[in-house]
Amino acid sequence: MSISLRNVGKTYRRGGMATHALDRVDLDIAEGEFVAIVGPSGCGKSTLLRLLSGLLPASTGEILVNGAPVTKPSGEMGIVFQAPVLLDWRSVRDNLLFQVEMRGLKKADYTARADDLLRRVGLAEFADRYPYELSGGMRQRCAIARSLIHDPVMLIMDEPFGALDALTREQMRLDLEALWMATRKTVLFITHSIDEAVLLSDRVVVMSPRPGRIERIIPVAMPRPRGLEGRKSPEFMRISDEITDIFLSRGVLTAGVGAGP
Amino acid sequence: MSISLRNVGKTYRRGGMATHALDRVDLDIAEGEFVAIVGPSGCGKSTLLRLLSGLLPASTGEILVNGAPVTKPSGEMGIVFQAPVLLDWRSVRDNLLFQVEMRGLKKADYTARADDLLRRVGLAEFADRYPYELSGGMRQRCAIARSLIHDPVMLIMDEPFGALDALTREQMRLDLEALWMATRKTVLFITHSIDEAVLLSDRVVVMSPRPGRIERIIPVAMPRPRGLEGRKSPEFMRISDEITDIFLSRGVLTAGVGAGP
Amino acid sequence: QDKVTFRLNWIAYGFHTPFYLGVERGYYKDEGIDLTIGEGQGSVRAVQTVGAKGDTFGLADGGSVVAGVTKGAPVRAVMAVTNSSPYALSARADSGIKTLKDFEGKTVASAPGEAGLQLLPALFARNGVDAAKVKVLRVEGAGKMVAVAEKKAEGLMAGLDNQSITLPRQGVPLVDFGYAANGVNTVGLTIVANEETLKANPDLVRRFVKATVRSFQAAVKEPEASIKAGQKVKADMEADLAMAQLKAGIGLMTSEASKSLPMGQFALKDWQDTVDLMKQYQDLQTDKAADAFFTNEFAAKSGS
Amino acid sequence: MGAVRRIVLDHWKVVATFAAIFAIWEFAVLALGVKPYILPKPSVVMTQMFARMPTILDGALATLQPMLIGYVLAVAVGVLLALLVAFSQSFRETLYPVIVFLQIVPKIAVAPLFLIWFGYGLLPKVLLVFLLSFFPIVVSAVSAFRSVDTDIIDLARATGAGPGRIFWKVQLPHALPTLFTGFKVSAALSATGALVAEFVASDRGLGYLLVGYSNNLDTPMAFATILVISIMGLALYAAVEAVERIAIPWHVSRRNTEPELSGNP
Amino acid sequence: MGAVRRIVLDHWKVVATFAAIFAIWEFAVLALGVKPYILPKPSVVMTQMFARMPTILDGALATLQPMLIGYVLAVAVGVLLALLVAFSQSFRETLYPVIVFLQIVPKIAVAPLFLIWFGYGLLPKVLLVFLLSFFPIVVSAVSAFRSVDTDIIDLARATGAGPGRIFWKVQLPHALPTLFTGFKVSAALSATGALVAEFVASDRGLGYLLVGYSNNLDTPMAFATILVISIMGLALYAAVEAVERIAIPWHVSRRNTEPELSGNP
Ligand SMILES: Nc1ncnc2c1ncn2[C@@H]1O[C@H](COP(=O)(O)OP(=O)(O)OP(=O)(O)O)[C@@H](O)[C@H]1O
Ligand SMILES: Nc1ncnc2c1ncn2[C@@H]1O[C@H](COP(=O)(O)OP(=O)(O)OP(=O)(O)O)[C@@H](O)[C@H]1O
Ligand SMILES: [Mg+2]
Ligand SMILES: [Mg+2]
Repeated sequence: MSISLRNVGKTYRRGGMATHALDRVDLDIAEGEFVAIVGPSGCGKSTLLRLLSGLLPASTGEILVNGAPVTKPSGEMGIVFQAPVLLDWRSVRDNLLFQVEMRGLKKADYTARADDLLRRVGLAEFADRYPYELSGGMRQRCAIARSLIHDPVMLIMDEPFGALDALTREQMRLDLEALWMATRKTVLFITHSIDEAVLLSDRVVVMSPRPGRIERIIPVAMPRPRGLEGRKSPEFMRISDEITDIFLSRGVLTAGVGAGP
Repeated sequence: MSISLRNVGKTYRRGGMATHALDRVDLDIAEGEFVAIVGPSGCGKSTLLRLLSGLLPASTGEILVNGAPVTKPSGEMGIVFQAPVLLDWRSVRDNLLFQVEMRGLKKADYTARADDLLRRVGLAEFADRYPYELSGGMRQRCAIARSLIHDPVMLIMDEPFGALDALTREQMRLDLEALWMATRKTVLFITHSIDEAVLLSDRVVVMSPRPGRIERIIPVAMPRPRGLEGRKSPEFMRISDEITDIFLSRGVLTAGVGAGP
Repeated sequence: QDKVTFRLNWIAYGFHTPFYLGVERGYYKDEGIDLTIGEGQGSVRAVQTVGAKGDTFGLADGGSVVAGVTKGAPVRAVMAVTNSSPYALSARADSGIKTLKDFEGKTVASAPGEAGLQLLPALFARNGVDAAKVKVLRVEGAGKMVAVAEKKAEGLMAGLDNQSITLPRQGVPLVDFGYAANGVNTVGLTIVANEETLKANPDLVRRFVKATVRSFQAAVKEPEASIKAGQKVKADMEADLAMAQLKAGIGLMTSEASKSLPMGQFALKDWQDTVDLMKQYQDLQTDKAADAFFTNEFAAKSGS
Repeated sequence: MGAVRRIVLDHWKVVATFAAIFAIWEFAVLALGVKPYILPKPSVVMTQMFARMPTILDGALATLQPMLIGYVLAVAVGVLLALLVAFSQSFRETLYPVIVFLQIVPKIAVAPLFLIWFGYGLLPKVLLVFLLSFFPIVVSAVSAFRSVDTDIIDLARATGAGPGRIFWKVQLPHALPTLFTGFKVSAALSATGALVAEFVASDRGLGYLLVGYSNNLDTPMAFATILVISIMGLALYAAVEAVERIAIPWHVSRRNTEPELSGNP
Repeated sequence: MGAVRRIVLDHWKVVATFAAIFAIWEFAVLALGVKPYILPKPSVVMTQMFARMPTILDGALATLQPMLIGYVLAVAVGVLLALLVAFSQSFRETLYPVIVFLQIVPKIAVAPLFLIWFGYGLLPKVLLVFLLSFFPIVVSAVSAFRSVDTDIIDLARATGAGPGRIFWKVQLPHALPTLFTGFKVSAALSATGALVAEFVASDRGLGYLLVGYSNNLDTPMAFATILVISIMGLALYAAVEAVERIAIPWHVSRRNTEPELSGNP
């Protein structure tokens, strides 16, 4: 699945107020490519996800998936939203199978796969629990498993590892890399972790603050698998520093003062 | 505000199922101390927060605040929950002032402070927006500002910076440190970031997986402010490595395989 | 056998039992009529359903027939069941009311919109009562009786075959001032049929009237048998009460003007009075003559 | 703002719909030759209504009073009962079944008794309107109060606030959308309530007029009366809806999220 | 499991409450010397009821049919209408006001017309029950269908599923709790509906019996009839609640989160 964004912009309006979230974004993602997006909070990353997936119409410009304009969600993507968005009334397993049911596939064909995915994300014991019985990180893992169950050709993930502890996060990153190497799905990966972006992607898209624009696109030419050792490669350091510098150039960190009296 | 946990345990039950979330936790937090908690997802950190704040009764053991057993929420704490939990029907500013109203204080006395806090977390422009108009990170910043508006004597924060980008996160850390140094509030800080835990706290509590126990308590004897440079100190490296080792010793990272076919 | 439905004017009570008696004894069958009797929800309703040909025949009081016909319902009264109106103004026996005049300064309970209430001014006018001095308390159905029993009102708008029997049985004896007996008569219960039926099948009407007259004659002779026939259909019909109702109804079958007529026939004067009273007191607007509402054609032919 | 224009536009459609219904009705009566005592033409109903406007208006005024008082009572008592039921287990186990039973007992059957117990004035009418319309409020309020997210309740409790304040600041606002469905259903019932009360006991009001008209087979006037009481009910309903619009501008169902559900025009 | 035991315990309290009410009633009638035609003793009501059981049962059977059919119709049509209103803007702007108007028109006033139009059979009764009870379902269902979280709708839409599937898998389950408040209110109304229908448009059933009994001032039997119709209504209500319990085990209001709101026993 290849994706092209041409001069895409998005403005949210309510009453007289407008929020200019995205401005003139041009980006091409090739079939089988792994692209990471980093950028400050509120720069329009989640908005971009919603535009790409066809959930929201762009205000300007054009979005093409495999050359055809996106008008509505296609169901070919696996999406991890920023919030877990689990269905209260379904058990953890049935939250995974939701994807299957919504696509009109046979549940029975996927239950084994669901249990396997749950095992991989460490939720095997919790398959029959309800979302409110999960911890924050467990919910997020459930959402990740859900995005994979129907074996989508493209993955869009919005900070999928945000609520995970360092170790689990590292493990999930390794798993994702392995998955990608095995299947070469097209992946768009939104993250706040510069490390993660560099370690996972073929290219890192760095965005500027609201209204979000593409500041720079940095190719990552590191051999795969980058695994645990990736952090030690000079290429990793160079790119991480480059991204950090872009961020720093925008706002100077102040050895700030807490809230007043 | 000082806190003592004596042999505290918690088991969730539904029907015949039980989840043993916390087991025999003993911990003392002195007045004015900054304690960080790290531990794998699902180890009971959020549960601990709910016990401490009086939202949930412990199954076993005893929790003392200033020597008195906790029976119900006291309102003296500032709490950042893991999810932002904003009130849909209130504007961003009014979400902050919610704390004030719930404590029966005069709203008018706090509006200036609310706007000041919103400015500090970068939401000044959004004071009159509704929660659904915020990005994930913006919601979390709103929740952080909300926990501070009533100038509580103690702060309990559950992954407050989880949804923030690297730069904002760093800035918020610096702000929190400055605030603490200026006011010496008692702080309990739950995080997934080992860096953050070490850079902020007087002691790091490392927890083991479910049922959650305290694995080790590591004092951090680094001078303050630790600021941006803290990461370079040898003490930081030593403690970070120690914590990472504890984590690693529990589960070996596998250069995993993605979800099956 | 013609299939025929007959709509009563009310829930089956004592005075309806002759119809059941007729069915039981095969009087209708003898006339080639396979009769189904349905209980009803008031005369107005019976006129409407017969007018809309939902039922072949119906039981309705003269006032409802007049109102229906003037509003365009294609119906006509084909047989008199009671030529006297059942309306009465009744008072508690212990209220000290001895004459209609005594109602001045007293309270009377009545259901809103009741026909008897609308004609009350006529009753008062003809008996020299100052209507302005009588207070009317409006309450529906059972509430009306309870108001009297509870002394919230001294009198009530009663039916001689209804409340005038029920209340005394609950330990509240009454004195009744019948409208008919006090110069305000309107036609009582009549059998109504659709005009179209009259034209298309006059023989059916004749046979129905004939069987009905026979039924009532039998009931007058053997009231117990009539009640028994009723009880067979309505198991919880109370024999005593039903008997009292039947007797009261039988007492209303003739009027001053129809005394000498055979059972089932109307007197033109009664209809004339009905129309005149309604014009004066019930805002009736019609230029139809009194004989436009009924016919004696069938009762006369079937008369014994 | 577009809101005003939108409301006007909405109303145009509504007016058009009703006009169409009346037209069809008029035409059907004409074409099928329906007799006026069975179903009068709307044009006749209107003419009659305007001809006897003073009588009708008098009746309407008399009916309005118990209808409004009864409704307000239903809202107040309904919400109160819902509170008791929602927040006290013992009330839920003892009082609620009684409330349900009270609702289910057909009030119309016991109405005459009310007269005897409470006299013949305004009180029994108000009570009937109240009894006929309070239940939807209780049911929806109970469900609303009890279904606040536990997260939000935790947030509120953590402030140390008492249950009263939590109720006012959290549960009530959260419950408002559901609460208003109850208010609206009740508003729609209160016109019927007032009418029933007057059927049973009254010497004025629309219900009283209606009984008279139907007894005299004056179907056009009966329809006129029904029309007027319905308009009164509609007005109350519209008022409640207006309050709803003001009270809950934030509700999801009112956010104009940009695209509607895919596949819907 | 504890559930069964809890239900039994619940019912004990309910039974006790009703027993208490009956006891007070009996005692009050005795102590105050209330006349039986005003308020009979419950013991008398019971005796009379059992004495004339066959009649009552006959009537109950006759009433049950329109009540159930009408209710089922109300549920089916109500949900359908709600769908149209919730998901089609043009329906919302044209159909909804008509529905509201239909609800507000006092059915009891138009009931006699039904009788003329549809005869004395089952149809007018079913229609009346339907008309009296469908509206709460529509209102609550519209509100329920329209208030699903946008997040959840996005999740559903992102699967590429059509609106039909989104409705079945997301909106309907999400709406169930609110939907059931409508079902319950309607269930409670349907007994009244059946009774009213029989008051004005029937020649059998409990409503019909009731008219007769009150006309004869047979208050004990009138009360017995009211009791029976109420019990029928209650049974329907309980059945709907049972279905609710099965259909939505997940709802917040059913989770037994450990402590209740602070400050509540
Ligand atoms: N309300 C609840 N009912 C049942 N089980 C629960 C509930 N809340 C939490 N748990 C269970 O308790 C355990 C600890 O949960 P908790 O939320 O405290 O974890 P945590 O340390 O905060 O994890 P995370 O870092 O993922 O947020 C988990 O196994 C979870 O499934
Ligand atoms: N539904 C909405 N209505 C109005 N404004 C919105 C809406 N959603 C997002 N915005 C605004 O658009 C901008 C971009 O939001 P978005 O959620 O895309 O940011 P983001 O890059 O994902 O941020 P974060 O990293 O904090 O999640 C923000 O300023 C936000 O306030
Ligand atoms: Mg985002
Ligand atoms: Mg947690």
